[in-house]
Amino acid sequence: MAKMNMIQALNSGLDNMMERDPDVISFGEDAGYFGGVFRVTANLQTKYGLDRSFDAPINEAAIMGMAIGMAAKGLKPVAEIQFADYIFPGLDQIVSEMSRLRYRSAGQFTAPVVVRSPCGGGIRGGQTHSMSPEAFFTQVPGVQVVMPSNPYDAKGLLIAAIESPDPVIFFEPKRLYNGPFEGHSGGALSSWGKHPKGEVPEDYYSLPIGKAEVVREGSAITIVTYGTLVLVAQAAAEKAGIDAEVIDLKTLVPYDLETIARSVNKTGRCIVAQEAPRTSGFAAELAAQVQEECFYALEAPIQRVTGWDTPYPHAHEWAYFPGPDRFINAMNAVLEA
Amino acid sequence: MAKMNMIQALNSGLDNMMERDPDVISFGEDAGYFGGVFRVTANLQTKYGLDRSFDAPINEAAIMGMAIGMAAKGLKPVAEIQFADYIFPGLDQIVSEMSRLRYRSAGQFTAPVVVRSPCGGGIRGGQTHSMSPEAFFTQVPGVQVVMPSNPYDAKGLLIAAIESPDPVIFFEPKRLYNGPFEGHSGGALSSWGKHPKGEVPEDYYSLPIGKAEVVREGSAITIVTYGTLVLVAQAAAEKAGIDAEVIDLKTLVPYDLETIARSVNKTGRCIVAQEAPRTSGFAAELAAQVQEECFYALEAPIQRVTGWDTPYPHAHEWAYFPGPDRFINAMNAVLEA
Amino acid sequence: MAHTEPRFHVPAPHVRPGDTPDFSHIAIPPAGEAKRPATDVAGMETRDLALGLVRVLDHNHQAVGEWDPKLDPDVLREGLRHMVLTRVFDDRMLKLQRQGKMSFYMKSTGEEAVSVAGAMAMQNSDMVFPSYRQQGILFARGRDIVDMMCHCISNSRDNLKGRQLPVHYAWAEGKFFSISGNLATQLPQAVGYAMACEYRGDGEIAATWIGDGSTAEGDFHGALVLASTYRAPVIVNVVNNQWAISTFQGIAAGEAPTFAYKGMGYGLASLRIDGNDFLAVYAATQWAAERARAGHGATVIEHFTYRADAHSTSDDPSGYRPKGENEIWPLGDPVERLKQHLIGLGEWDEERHAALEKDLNEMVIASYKEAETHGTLHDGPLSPVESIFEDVYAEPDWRLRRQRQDLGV
Amino acid sequence: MAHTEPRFHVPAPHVRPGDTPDFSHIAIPPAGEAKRPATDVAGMETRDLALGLVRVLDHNHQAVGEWDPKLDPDVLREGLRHMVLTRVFDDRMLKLQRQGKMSFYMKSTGEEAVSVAGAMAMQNSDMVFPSYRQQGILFARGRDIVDMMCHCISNSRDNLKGRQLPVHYAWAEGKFFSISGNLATQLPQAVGYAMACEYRGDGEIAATWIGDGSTAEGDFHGALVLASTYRAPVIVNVVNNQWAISTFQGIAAGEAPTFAYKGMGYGLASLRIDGNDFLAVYAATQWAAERARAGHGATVIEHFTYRADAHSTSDDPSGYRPKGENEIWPLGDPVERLKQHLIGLGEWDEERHAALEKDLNEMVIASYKEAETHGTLHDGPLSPVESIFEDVYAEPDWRLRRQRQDLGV
Ligand SMILES: Cc1ncc(C[n+]2csc(CCOP(=O)(O)OP(=O)(O)O)c2C)c(N)n1
Ligand SMILES: Cc1ncc(C[n+]2csc(CCOP(=O)(O)OP(=O)(O)O)c2C)c(N)n1
Ligand SMILES: [Mg+2]
Ligand SMILES: [Mg+2]
Repeated sequence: MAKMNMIQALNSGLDNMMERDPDVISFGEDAGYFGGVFRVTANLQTKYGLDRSFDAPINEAAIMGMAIGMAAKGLKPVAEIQFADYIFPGLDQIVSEMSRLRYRSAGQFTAPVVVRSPCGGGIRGGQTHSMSPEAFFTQVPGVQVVMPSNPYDAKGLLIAAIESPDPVIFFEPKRLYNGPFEGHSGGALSSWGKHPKGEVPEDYYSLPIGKAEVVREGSAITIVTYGTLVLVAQAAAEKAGIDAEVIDLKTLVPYDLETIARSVNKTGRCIVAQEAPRTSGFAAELAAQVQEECFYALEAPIQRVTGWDTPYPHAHEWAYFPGPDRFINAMNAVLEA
Repeated sequence: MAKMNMIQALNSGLDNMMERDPDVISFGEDAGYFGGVFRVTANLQTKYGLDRSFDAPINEAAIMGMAIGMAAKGLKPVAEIQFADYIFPGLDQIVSEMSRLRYRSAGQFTAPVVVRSPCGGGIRGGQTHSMSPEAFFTQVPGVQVVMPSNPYDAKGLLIAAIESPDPVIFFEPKRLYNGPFEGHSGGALSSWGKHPKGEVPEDYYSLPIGKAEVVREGSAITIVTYGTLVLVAQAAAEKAGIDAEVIDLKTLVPYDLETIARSVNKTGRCIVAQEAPRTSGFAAELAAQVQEECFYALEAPIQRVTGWDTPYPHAHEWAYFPGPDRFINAMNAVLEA
Repeated sequence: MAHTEPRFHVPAPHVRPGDTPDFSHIAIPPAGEAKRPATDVAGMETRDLALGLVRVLDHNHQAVGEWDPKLDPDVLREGLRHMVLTRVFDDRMLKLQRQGKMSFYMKSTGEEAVSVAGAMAMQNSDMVFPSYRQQGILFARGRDIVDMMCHCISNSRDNLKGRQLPVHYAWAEGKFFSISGNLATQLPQAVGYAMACEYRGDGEIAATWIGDGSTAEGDFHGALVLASTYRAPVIVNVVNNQWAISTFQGIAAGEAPTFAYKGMGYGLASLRIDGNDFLAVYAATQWAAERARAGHGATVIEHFTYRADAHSTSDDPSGYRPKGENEIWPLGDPVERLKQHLIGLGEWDEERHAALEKDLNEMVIASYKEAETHGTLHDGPLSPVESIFEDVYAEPDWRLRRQRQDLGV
Repeated sequence: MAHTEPRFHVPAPHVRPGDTPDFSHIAIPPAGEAKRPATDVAGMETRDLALGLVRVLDHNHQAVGEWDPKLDPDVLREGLRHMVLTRVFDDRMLKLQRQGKMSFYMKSTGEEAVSVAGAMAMQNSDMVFPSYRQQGILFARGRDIVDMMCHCISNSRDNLKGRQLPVHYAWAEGKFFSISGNLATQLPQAVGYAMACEYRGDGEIAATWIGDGSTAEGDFHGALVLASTYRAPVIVNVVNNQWAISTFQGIAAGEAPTFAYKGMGYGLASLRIDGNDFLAVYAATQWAAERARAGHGATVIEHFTYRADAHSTSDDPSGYRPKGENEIWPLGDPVERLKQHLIGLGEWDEERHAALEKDLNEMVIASYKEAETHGTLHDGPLSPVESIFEDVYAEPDWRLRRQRQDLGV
């Protein structure tokens, strides 16, 4: 066991897999020699060679397409999109190709690519370095969508993603790269070293895709979320002294409905939360499904805690970010309902 | 008044606007000389010249980018994407540029482009000529999303879209181009000429963006949907003899929550329906919002009637398509709940 | 209302419906003129070839010049057979589509040399990433014709389980990649695959095909950037059949002198060839394959040809181009040209040709009969309904299991 | 574990950190050599210019050859002033960013001629679609410096209401389009805008700038296809500063001889010029603008330059390239070269230059003081919080009205 931040944990996961399997290769813009602008792929080129960790041209469609072709030949490409905001030029290759190759060829060809991309705000990145575009992918049959909230999960899930026979869109909440985050803009950055999920085995291990985790037990209300907001929700419950159960989804597609339903059937109240704009975000899917699944257990409407229906502003990013106060307001509203 | 099918109605709307406003121009792949593979832009080149109705290269990103630049200069571009399935190469220009130009420039520049695109299945188009990708757009702050279900609305809304100061993604359910459709694969195509909404004024008129319409009154259950499924839902209610109220949303963003809530508060039961795959589709947004808004009026869980979480199959498209039987099953389930 | 003069330039073809077909503006250099450089030539040195037109068969149907691949008559006859079969198959399928037997069809008439000679000049172990108009490859690689038909009528034997539109074949065994309906997406995929071949060191290469109109897509550029940067062993075939549905090639080409010349911008070896000349296609592909296999990187080949028929069964070209163009198209018909070449060599004759056509026609008709024994689109049997939930993922997750239940299958 | 030899080709720069800086592999033709064709020359005729390097200022800082734009010394002094101001501004903003006054900054050090001379050779009524490294245009067009700073510190006077990252300016009055964080997207937009200029017939044109790395994007290709097809009056400037963050230009270029040469694939006029030579940039832009305005279409200009500093304040180049490269970069420093040219002309001297630098420095410092009176990022005042709900649409719909209420503002 070692103390790792999320960057180190991801790097370690890549390292383990590249060591174990010569078919695993990693590439992306600035992801080769330099090791990525967030250093997730640091040292891999030195260790595994120019052809297993290399720089790609700035063309996200080409990066996705190249990865698909390599995967079709049996390699296991792990392609980095430098910021999730920049995944859109490559979206067609994901939506129309990667996701459907197995289906349209009736299993003759597959494209088990892992697309790694840092997402989310809270780093003063402005509207083009802050997006959480997961709902563009959760609606695409054929891809799995993963978003961890801590170093331990990040490594275990990345390894599982690389081993998955299906394409995986793997979002890394960049606000959590260097430390946990409780949603207070001013608050000093705490360190993963002090967090139990900052304890990460150096060796190979994997965590199941499709399994959520109850990260805080409670009986008054269920909060279902993923990524950065898992920590924010926990902090908000703590701060407000509300007996909230917090579920870290980890996998968005396929999401762990069983764990969610068990909790909501117990608490009778539910909040679903996402950092992305409100309308048509992934929280809508969760709310739609939970009300169908747990209708008779629900004592209050499911509330959504989300970003606003605006681009991510720069100066006022804390007015956009769904921080602890928005969680507390929502919890109070749901409890009072 | 004339009898028009949806193609003729759209063509007439374009014609009216090009006649009234020299800044309105139309382009797209095969949309110039030939007048579009579905003939929506027929005769416009002859009438208005090569520079107001022209063929574009096969590059959807370039088409969107060109439209943005033209709009920034004050023109009113109406750009056709030949099939909604092919909008993805242009998605970045829509999500990152068109939708945000007003915001990021604080109103100094705007891009009021209209993006027209035929969507939906039921024409044996296979997975790449059948998509309903509206939920990729409903989550994008800064664009409006419209989908009419008949010739009269199509023309009035297209004119409103061209006049909108905001970008509008205008989806045309191609299954309805030539006639109404009740969801029976084998059924003979009936004609718009016999349908009241096939009566279309030849002159300019516009319908408000953001307003839904109750197209069938009822008191037992509310069905909220848009596009092709509006007709299917009506037919299903008719067939099953269920006193369902059917709401044709027409505008998805911003959707008419008031009309929906009024109905659900009356009926106490609700179905939301879309042709797209189930997970994270636009119906999830509707369900999430309706349960929040009308929680205490709801007597049963809101059901979603949707396509499956698969690509649109070719041979078995009627097993994928949410036809009348799926509506009837859902209505019965909601009524019995 | 209309300005007489458009306020910005919009290119238009020389002739439109009602006009007399006319190709006099197209310069056709004589066969045999083009030099054949060594296969390790620097990409930039191929400029003349990118601007010229490699032709082997002259107007007397004789093979001339450095590019003559000097093929054995058996190989030529095999090529002729595949091309005739491609045409016969296409013609039959069109008829069947018109009879309502399938939802859609796309012919490759006039472009048979592009796919057949291209496939024959490669190894069968090389992966191909075609567009929807290279069915000739399947014949060249010996795909079972009944299987092809079963796909086109989406019946129970369709190896794609009825999931794809007709002609969107996929055939892993024959190293024929799954055809996408989305244009140009196969290009960066082909490059990635080719890089993986080098990574594996198995001596395989990849080839891909794209239409003139589709070269405008971003993926065309992205693929050439990749191919150039990583020196990938891939052949990028641009099939310039001069039309993209109703849109003439000038909308994609703009002021570009040729499509091959686009390859020069990436420093890639680039050839423009007579796409209706079996020998030219064979020779150019052979050259590019040798170059790729030897580690000298990618080649862009523009096949100059003409889409002799409609874009697809959904299209009627009489709305946008004059009738009769194909008859005066100066590069002629690829089948006829190879046939005459073989006759000129004394290796073929009209009788044998007529017999071949007859045999293949009968074979195709018989094959279709057999195909129908496995079901038809309208009356089935099709692939089982529940198969629509398979292959979305390696294993269906709870959503798909539930949905299958909901459908009651 | 690592193969000594990569199994496929991955280009790498000549030198890496620890190595001695070395540009000896770069051929620098003498100034004055390039021919200046008429502005209506066919695009294809510019091949030598696309492969060469248009240079006006020679090693003695004298203007030589056909491309000398023969500018009035007043114009040269104005250009010098804008370039010095750009640099002084950049340096100050970097310091302020290091002090935490703004979240982010991007300098244009070493590339000032590209933007300043480019802007000066156009009309102020021509729309520019820059990337994030052409702030020089703003100085050349006389933007208020306090306004620029207010944007960079996102305070209450930021004309973008705090919505954009610093340096992502937008200034409609100065015909300076909104800068996007998404690379290359501005290119097809610029072409569309230019087409609309022709449509309007107002004699305006458009120009856009893109980095070497970003030319790999599909939008670069899409824009050149459009520009070529519709003969749009647009100037596409490729700023080849040889780096894309940590990635050397070879990853985007591959085997392409130059970035300008890419324009040839579209039949566009294409020039490769010394981007650190104010006169060359001015002359090339003037040529391209005249060509565009006369209806002869677009020009691609590769500005060969060197990114003298870090990519942004988030970057440290010592991790990927040797220190000291800038000092030996053979095309020198654009400010120094224009200064020496003016001195050689007897129109400038060291004292005046020192005074200019001092004045501009003081002006920038004073401007910053004034800017802070309108607020700072950390202590405000900022744009009112409720402004985050404005300008999403022309009018906020019910969702935004509700959300504003939810936020309680
Ligand atoms: C991304 C995308 N955009 C548009 C289409 C619609 N479409 C299908 S074929 C075609 C024309 C293609 O022409 P070309 O590339 O010349 O190929 P050809 O049909 O001539 O072989 C178009 C526009 C598509 N299939 N995919
Ligand atoms: C679509 C997109 N992909 C990736 C990025 C991240 N990114 C920002 S700047 C940059 C490098 C750009 O290099 P270049 O085009 O050479 O411009 P320069 O910074 O040298 O001026 C990258 C990869 C982005 N902003 N947008
Ligand atoms: Mg074509
Ligand atoms: Mg650069």
